[in-house]
This record gives sequence, C-alpha cells and structure tokens, in this order.
Amino acid sequence: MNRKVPLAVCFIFGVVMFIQYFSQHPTARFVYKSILDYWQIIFAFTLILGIISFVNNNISQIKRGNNTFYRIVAISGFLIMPVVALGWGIKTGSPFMWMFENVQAPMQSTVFALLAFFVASASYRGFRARSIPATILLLSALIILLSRSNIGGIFSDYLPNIADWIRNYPSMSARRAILIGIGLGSLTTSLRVIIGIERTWLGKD
Amino acid sequence: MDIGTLIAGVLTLAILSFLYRDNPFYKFAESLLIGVSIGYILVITFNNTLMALLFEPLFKESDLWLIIPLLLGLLMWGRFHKKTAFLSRISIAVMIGSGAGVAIPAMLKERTLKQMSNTVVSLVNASGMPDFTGIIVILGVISYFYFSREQKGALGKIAKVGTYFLMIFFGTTFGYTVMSRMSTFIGRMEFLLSDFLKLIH
Amino acid sequence: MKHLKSRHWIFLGLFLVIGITMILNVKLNVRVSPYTQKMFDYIDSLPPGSILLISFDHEASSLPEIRPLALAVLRHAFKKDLRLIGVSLLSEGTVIGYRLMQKTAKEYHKVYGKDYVYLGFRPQYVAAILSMGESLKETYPQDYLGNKYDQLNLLKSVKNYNNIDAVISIADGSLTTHWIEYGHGRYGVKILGAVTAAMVTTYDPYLASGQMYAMTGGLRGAAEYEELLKISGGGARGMLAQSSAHLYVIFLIIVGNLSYFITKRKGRK
Amino acid sequence: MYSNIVIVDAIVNTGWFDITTLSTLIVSIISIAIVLYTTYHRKSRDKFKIREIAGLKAVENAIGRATEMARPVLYTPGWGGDIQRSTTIASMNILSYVAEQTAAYGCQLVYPTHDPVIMTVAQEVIKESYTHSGYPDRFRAEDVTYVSSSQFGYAAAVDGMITRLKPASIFLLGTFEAESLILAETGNSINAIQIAGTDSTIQLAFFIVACDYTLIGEELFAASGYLSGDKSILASVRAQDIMKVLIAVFLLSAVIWETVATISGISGGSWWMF
Repeated sequence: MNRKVPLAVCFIFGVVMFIQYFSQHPTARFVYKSILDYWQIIFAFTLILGIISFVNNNISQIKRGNNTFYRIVAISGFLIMPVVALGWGIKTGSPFMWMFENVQAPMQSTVFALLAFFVASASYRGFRARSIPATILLLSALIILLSRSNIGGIFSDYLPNIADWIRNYPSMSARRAILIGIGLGSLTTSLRVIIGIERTWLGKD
Repeated sequence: MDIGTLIAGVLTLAILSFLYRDNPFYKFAESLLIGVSIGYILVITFNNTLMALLFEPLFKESDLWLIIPLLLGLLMWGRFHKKTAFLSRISIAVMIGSGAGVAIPAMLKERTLKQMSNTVVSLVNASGMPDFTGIIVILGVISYFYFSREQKGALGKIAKVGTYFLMIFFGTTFGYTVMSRMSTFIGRMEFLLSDFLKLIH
Repeated sequence: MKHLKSRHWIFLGLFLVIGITMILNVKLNVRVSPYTQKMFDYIDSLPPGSILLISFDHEASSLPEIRPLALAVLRHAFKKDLRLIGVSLLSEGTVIGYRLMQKTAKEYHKVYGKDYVYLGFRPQYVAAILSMGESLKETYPQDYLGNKYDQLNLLKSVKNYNNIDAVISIADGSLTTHWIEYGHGRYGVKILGAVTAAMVTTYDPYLASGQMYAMTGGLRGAAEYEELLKISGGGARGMLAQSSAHLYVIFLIIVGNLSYFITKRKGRK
Repeated sequence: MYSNIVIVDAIVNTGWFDITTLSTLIVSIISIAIVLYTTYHRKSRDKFKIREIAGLKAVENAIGRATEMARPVLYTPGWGGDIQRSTTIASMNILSYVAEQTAAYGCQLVYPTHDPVIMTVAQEVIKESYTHSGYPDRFRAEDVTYVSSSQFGYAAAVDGMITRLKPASIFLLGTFEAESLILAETGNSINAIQIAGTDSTIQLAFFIVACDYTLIGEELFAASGYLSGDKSILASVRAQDIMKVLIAVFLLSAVIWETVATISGISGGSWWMF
C-alpha cells in the first residue's frame, strides 16, 4: 500500500503528461498547465519542511554550544526577511529589497567572483600535458584564450578565425554528441520511472 | 558614502577573505548570506506561488480545482509525523511521474532528434571542399558512450577519436568560461574601486 | 608568509593584475564578431513599435557581467522605439531587471505602460514559459507594480507569443535552453540570447541549428555591442583588465607545465 | 503576421492530435518499444554485460579512504536540478549505493542540497539504504540538510562545510551550474578525492580539470544503472546502446544521401529533418 499507491500515481501522471505533449486541445493544455502549477505549489509546501530542518539544525547546534554566534547570525538573517516583508512589503525601495540589494546580492556576486581565482588555480594545477587527451584539452583552451585577448592587435585575424572554426566544428559537434546521449539517457531514465522499475525515490524494498 | 554601499563593501571584502583561508569574517558573511537568502526565497515563494497560484484563485475566485494541489501540498506535511510520513510519497510521485512524462518527448525532440537532423550535412560543401568534421565527431563520441562492449579494436579506435574531440570541446568551454569568470571579478572590482573606495571614476 | 601556499600566490597575482589594469583605465578597440553583428542587425531591422519580450534569466550574482550586456541591448531597443515587456524567470533577476529597464527607459524618455511594462517573476521556469505561450494575461494577471493586465496600454494587443516579435533571454545559466526548447520548440517564437561568456558554447548547437536566432556573449559581447551603438559603457571599460587576466591565466598554464616537466625530468634522473 | 495567428489558432483550437509532433511520436514509440524489449525480454537481458566505467571503481575506493581517515563523505546533487529531472533521479541511485556503503563502514555521510523536495527524497533514500544494510541507527536526519535555494548561498554553505568538516571524499553528482568549480577547487584545497558527474556540458570541463574522476553526461545514467545492480535498470543502458547504433546508421545514410544529392545536383528531399 505504502508503495503501490505512489507507484500508481507516478504511472498515471507520467502517461498523462506524455500524451498531452502530442495534443493542442484546450483540455490537454488545461491539464498540462494545472500539473505544472502543482509542481510549484508542492514545492512551496515542501520549502517549509526545508526551512524547519534548517532552523532545527541551527538550534541543536546552538544547544551544543557549537559556533553559537554564527548560528544566531544565520537564524536572525533568516527571520529578518519575512519580518520586514510583512512590515513594509516587497516592492522596489522597501527594506526587504534594500536588504536584497545591499546585503544578499553583493555577497552572492562576490561568491561568484571567487571563481576567477579558482579558475586561475585550476589552470595552474589541472592543465598539465600528461597525455594526448590532456594536451588536446590544453591546446584548445590556449587557442581560445589567446584569440579572446585583445592587446594592441598582437594577434592577427588568423587566430580568431581558427578559434571560431574550432568552436563551430569540432567543439560544437562533440557537444551535439553529448546532447544526443543525454537525451537518450533522460529518455530511458524517465521511462523507467513511469513504468515503476526505477523506484529508488521510494527507498529500498 | 551611503550606508548600503558601506555594508555591501564590507561584506564583499569578508567573502573575498575566504581566498586566504576560512576565518571569522567569512564565517559571519556566510551565515548571514545563508540566512538572508532562505528568508528571501520564503517571502518570494509565499508571494508568487502560494498567494498568486493557490490562495487567491482558490478563495477569491473559488477555483475548486485547486483543492487538489492544496491537498498534495498538505500531504508533504505528513512528514512531520512518523505514521503519516508515507503520505508525502504521493505528492513526490506526482512531481516525479509528471516530470518524467514531460521529459520523454521534450528531451527526445530537443536533445536527440534536432541535434541529429543538424548533423546531416553533405560531405562536400557548397564550394566543393570536403567536410567530415560533423559526422566523424558524432560517430566517435557516440561510440565513446557505447557501453555494451569494452573499448577495444575498431570500436576502441573510434572511441579514442571521440575522446579527443570531447577534449577539444572541454578546452573550448574552459577558455570561454575563463572569460566569463574574469568578467565577474572585474565587475566586483569595479564596485570596490569606484563605489566603495572611490579610487577610479 | 610561512603558510602561504602556491595557491595564495596565484590569487594575489590575479588580484594585482586586475586591480592595476583597472586603475590604469585604458580603453581598447574591439573587433565586432559576426554573432554580435547578427543580433544587432536583427534588432536594428525591426520597425518601430515592434514588441520584444525581455527575460531577465539571471541571478544577482552575475550582474557584474550581465549588466553592461543588458544595458547595451535595452538601449538599442529603446533607441529604435521598440516596445518592451520585461519578465524574469529567476526571482533574483526580478528587481535587477526592473531597475535596468527603469534606468534605460528614463534615458530615452520612455513611458511606463505605453513603451514598456515589467511583469516580474514567475517561478518554475518551464511552467512559466509554457504558460506565457498560452496566455500572457493568465500568467501575469498583474504587472510587477500591481497594475491590472488590461489597464496597461501596451499589453492590450498581446495575447501570447504570437503577438511578440522575439524573446531576448538575458541569462547567466541554462535557462535560455528552456526558452529554446519550450518557447521556440513548442510555440515557434524567435529566441535571442544575451548570455555570459561561459554559456556561449552551450548555445552554439542551437544557434547553428537555427533553434536560437542570434546571440551575443560576455563582457566582450557588451564591448562589441557598445562599439556598434557608438556609446561608451562598462563593456569597453573592462576590456584591458579582461585581456590581461587571460594572459595571466595563459602564463599560469605555461608555468604549471614547465614545473611539471622539470619535476618529471628530475624524477627520471 | 495576422495569417500566422489564424493558422496557429486553428491548430490550437481544433483537433486532439497535433500533427507537427508526429515524428516525435513515432520515434518515442520506437524508443519505448526498445526499452520495454530489453527490460522484459529475459534472454537479451541476462546476456548483457556493461563495460567498465573508470569512475565507478573509484566510488568504493573513495568511501574506503574516508573510513580509513575517519572523515566524512560529502555528497551533493548540485544547484541546477529539481526532483523532476532525470539527472537527479540517476544521482539518487548512486546516492543509495554510496549510503549503503557508508552505513556498512560506519562513515558519516553529509548531504547538503538547495531543494527541499530533493532533501525529503534524499532523507528517504539514505534512511532506507541504512536500514537495508542493517544499520538503521547510524542514520542522522540532520546530515541531510537544506542549505539555501540561492545558487551562491548554496555554494557558500557547501564551501563552509567542506573547509570545516574536511571530508575525505566528495561526490558531486547531479546538475551543476557555475558553483561546480567553487566546490571542486575548495574540495581540492583540502585534498579530498572527488568524483563528479553531470549532464551540464559546460561544467564538465571544470570537473575534468579539477576532479579525480568525472562521469561525462550519459555515463552518469549508465553508472546509476550499473551501481544499482538491478538487471532491469541495466537493461535500459542496453536499450540506449541499441538506439545509438540506429542513430549511427541513420546519420550515415542521411549524410550519404545528402552528399549524393549535392554532387548530382538533384535534391532528394530532407527526410532526416525532425
């Protein structure tokens, strides 16, 4: 019972969503749109579960005296957003958006900007001409990088042309092949899910 | 300088300090970021999903169809209690099942079929020059992903060619991405140097 | 100094390279690539009054790279008197998209509701894209500012993608793929991309197959676009730092390999 | 413009079947038939053996290493996916295998994620795997955590976990976006063994450079079949291979057809266009 009902539900919804793809009938469109709304609504309810787990984890760490200060910062950071949203709304210019624009957004961009440094250290460490494939990887990266640097026209028009050729032929074809494969992989995985062979998401038997 | 820029600047530096090593400034910024971003998503989801898609149409316009997703959402909360936890599987089944159903034709068409069609070009192009790249690469890479046989003999050789082309793709991507990552940091530096420290204008 | 590892020196080097080149504040000329040219030409060829849907499919984090690009495209559209509908598929792009549109609209004296509107965010991107294909009004009964859909002049003639000339997805990730696969795949709407440099290769197959109509990418793309528009902006300003950073990475790769081969040779002896 | 609207509206409003999707329907049916055949035809199923995938051997080693060093294993599905995505499902399969191993070795398994739905499913999967391998009491729900749905909030949180918990092995399997290299390089700075796998083609480049083993695209799906050890799941890998042979034949004949058409100057029609 605990497994049969979810498996049946999974099958029915899978088949319905598969079939609707081939129809433009208003009923099919309605079913489709409704189910997509369900996704969002279920997500919203589940978010509460996630948040409770987040708060619980932090509280139990505080109780254990583990990084108490930072845990309090995390929880207060979390609480302040809904509080200011309730108080002053979330339109542009509200305290909620002020927090977003001056606290959250700059930190996020900075975490993202850390990547510049990690790219540099990965280039130093990872790009070694250890084998033929590694050398090919290295060379194509070098060509692209050089072609995209623009210092006083040191590099003639040839390099950008070579780079564009690499990007448009070998590189793009390889990506196409990966995409074809991923398409097949997704297809079989999804099919297994629908017919109920793939049931890891229910836990083991 | 306004207070917003000051705070943004200090937090920016706190995050950058992680490059040296984990430290109290980073830990503070990290905790704040996690907390604030969870608070943000909570508010936005409540506003844009629960209110806009569920409560308003259900209670204001009496769209009774919406009782179904309301129930499915509430079933997720079955997890609060051990005995009712299994109920959440039904809602998850809806998501996973319908997701799989959507994916089959969509992925097949956009990932596989379209890409196949576009691989088909004449081996001799309009100006009479031979052009083998597309087909060689695709066959090579597809054979690399052929799992039924060990990569030996002819299959192994083709797969090897496939690997080389994969590496060209990875190299190219890496090259382009270096550009992008540097741009992001340049953007952050522009903020630090002009808005925060006022060193450039 | 003792606990500084090679990693730290690499970081410090990058910091200095970018910091110094930015303080120098030198402008470089850029060669316009055919990709950016195609995008520019398309927007340039649209008759005044044409409607573009601009989708801000990025997070706040990539703003440093996205902003110059978005500004260039928006300025071009407003300059050509096109009408713009702004949406966002990521919650974080919402306020940023609004600010960018507001800023550029002011520069060209455009009126909200008549020349541009901002509808804001809808979660679950696939759902949002498809639902707009059915009805923009049902997806967005209200705009970002709370006005009713029907009250906005610009939207009166807009039912779904059929009434829109093209979608420009300004993206830092793979969201444009969904525009292509669902927006174009299902409803046949023209998709243009203004994406981060990192995403360029992802979209090449779609560009080549015509599933995506045109694309421009990265700070470099922004610099090229600024060149075509004959304005000065953040794209051109960052080009020297950008190029130096590339050379620095190339330098690191070479040093990395030299040290690798030297240790290998020593090991053999 | 106006006539277009009329035509599209006509298609939208009338028939139940959208004729433009016919080719996709036919190919879908063929593919489904192949998968069903390889799954339910016992003979072809039992004969099938999958080739070795380099990253897979490393999985066991990685868990062994964590046990020896008495440090945790960190597993994360990336920021890009949701539960509806097939990559996430494939990642869950591998997670279930990894969890069984860590349960048996008594090694801590930490699983941060950006999506609450993924969190609930992962809790279920890990818990059941622990029960399955006979150590239900070793499961700790707080190790499966929701960190933040924001991309770089998630990245900062997982980075913090990596630097403080110092896991011996890190599994990055799922859908990744730009956070991939932040996580992989931080993992590197603490000398963790890293096994990555994703269908996000861009991030593959970074994983290849920064991680010890990388499952490229489809390999992730194959690996999930392989590790589950379930014959009927493996059968779909076989189905994929059969489809690949068909694709190769299709592409070759189409290319020859098109070449002949170009040389002879007679257009033979584009029957390969989907």
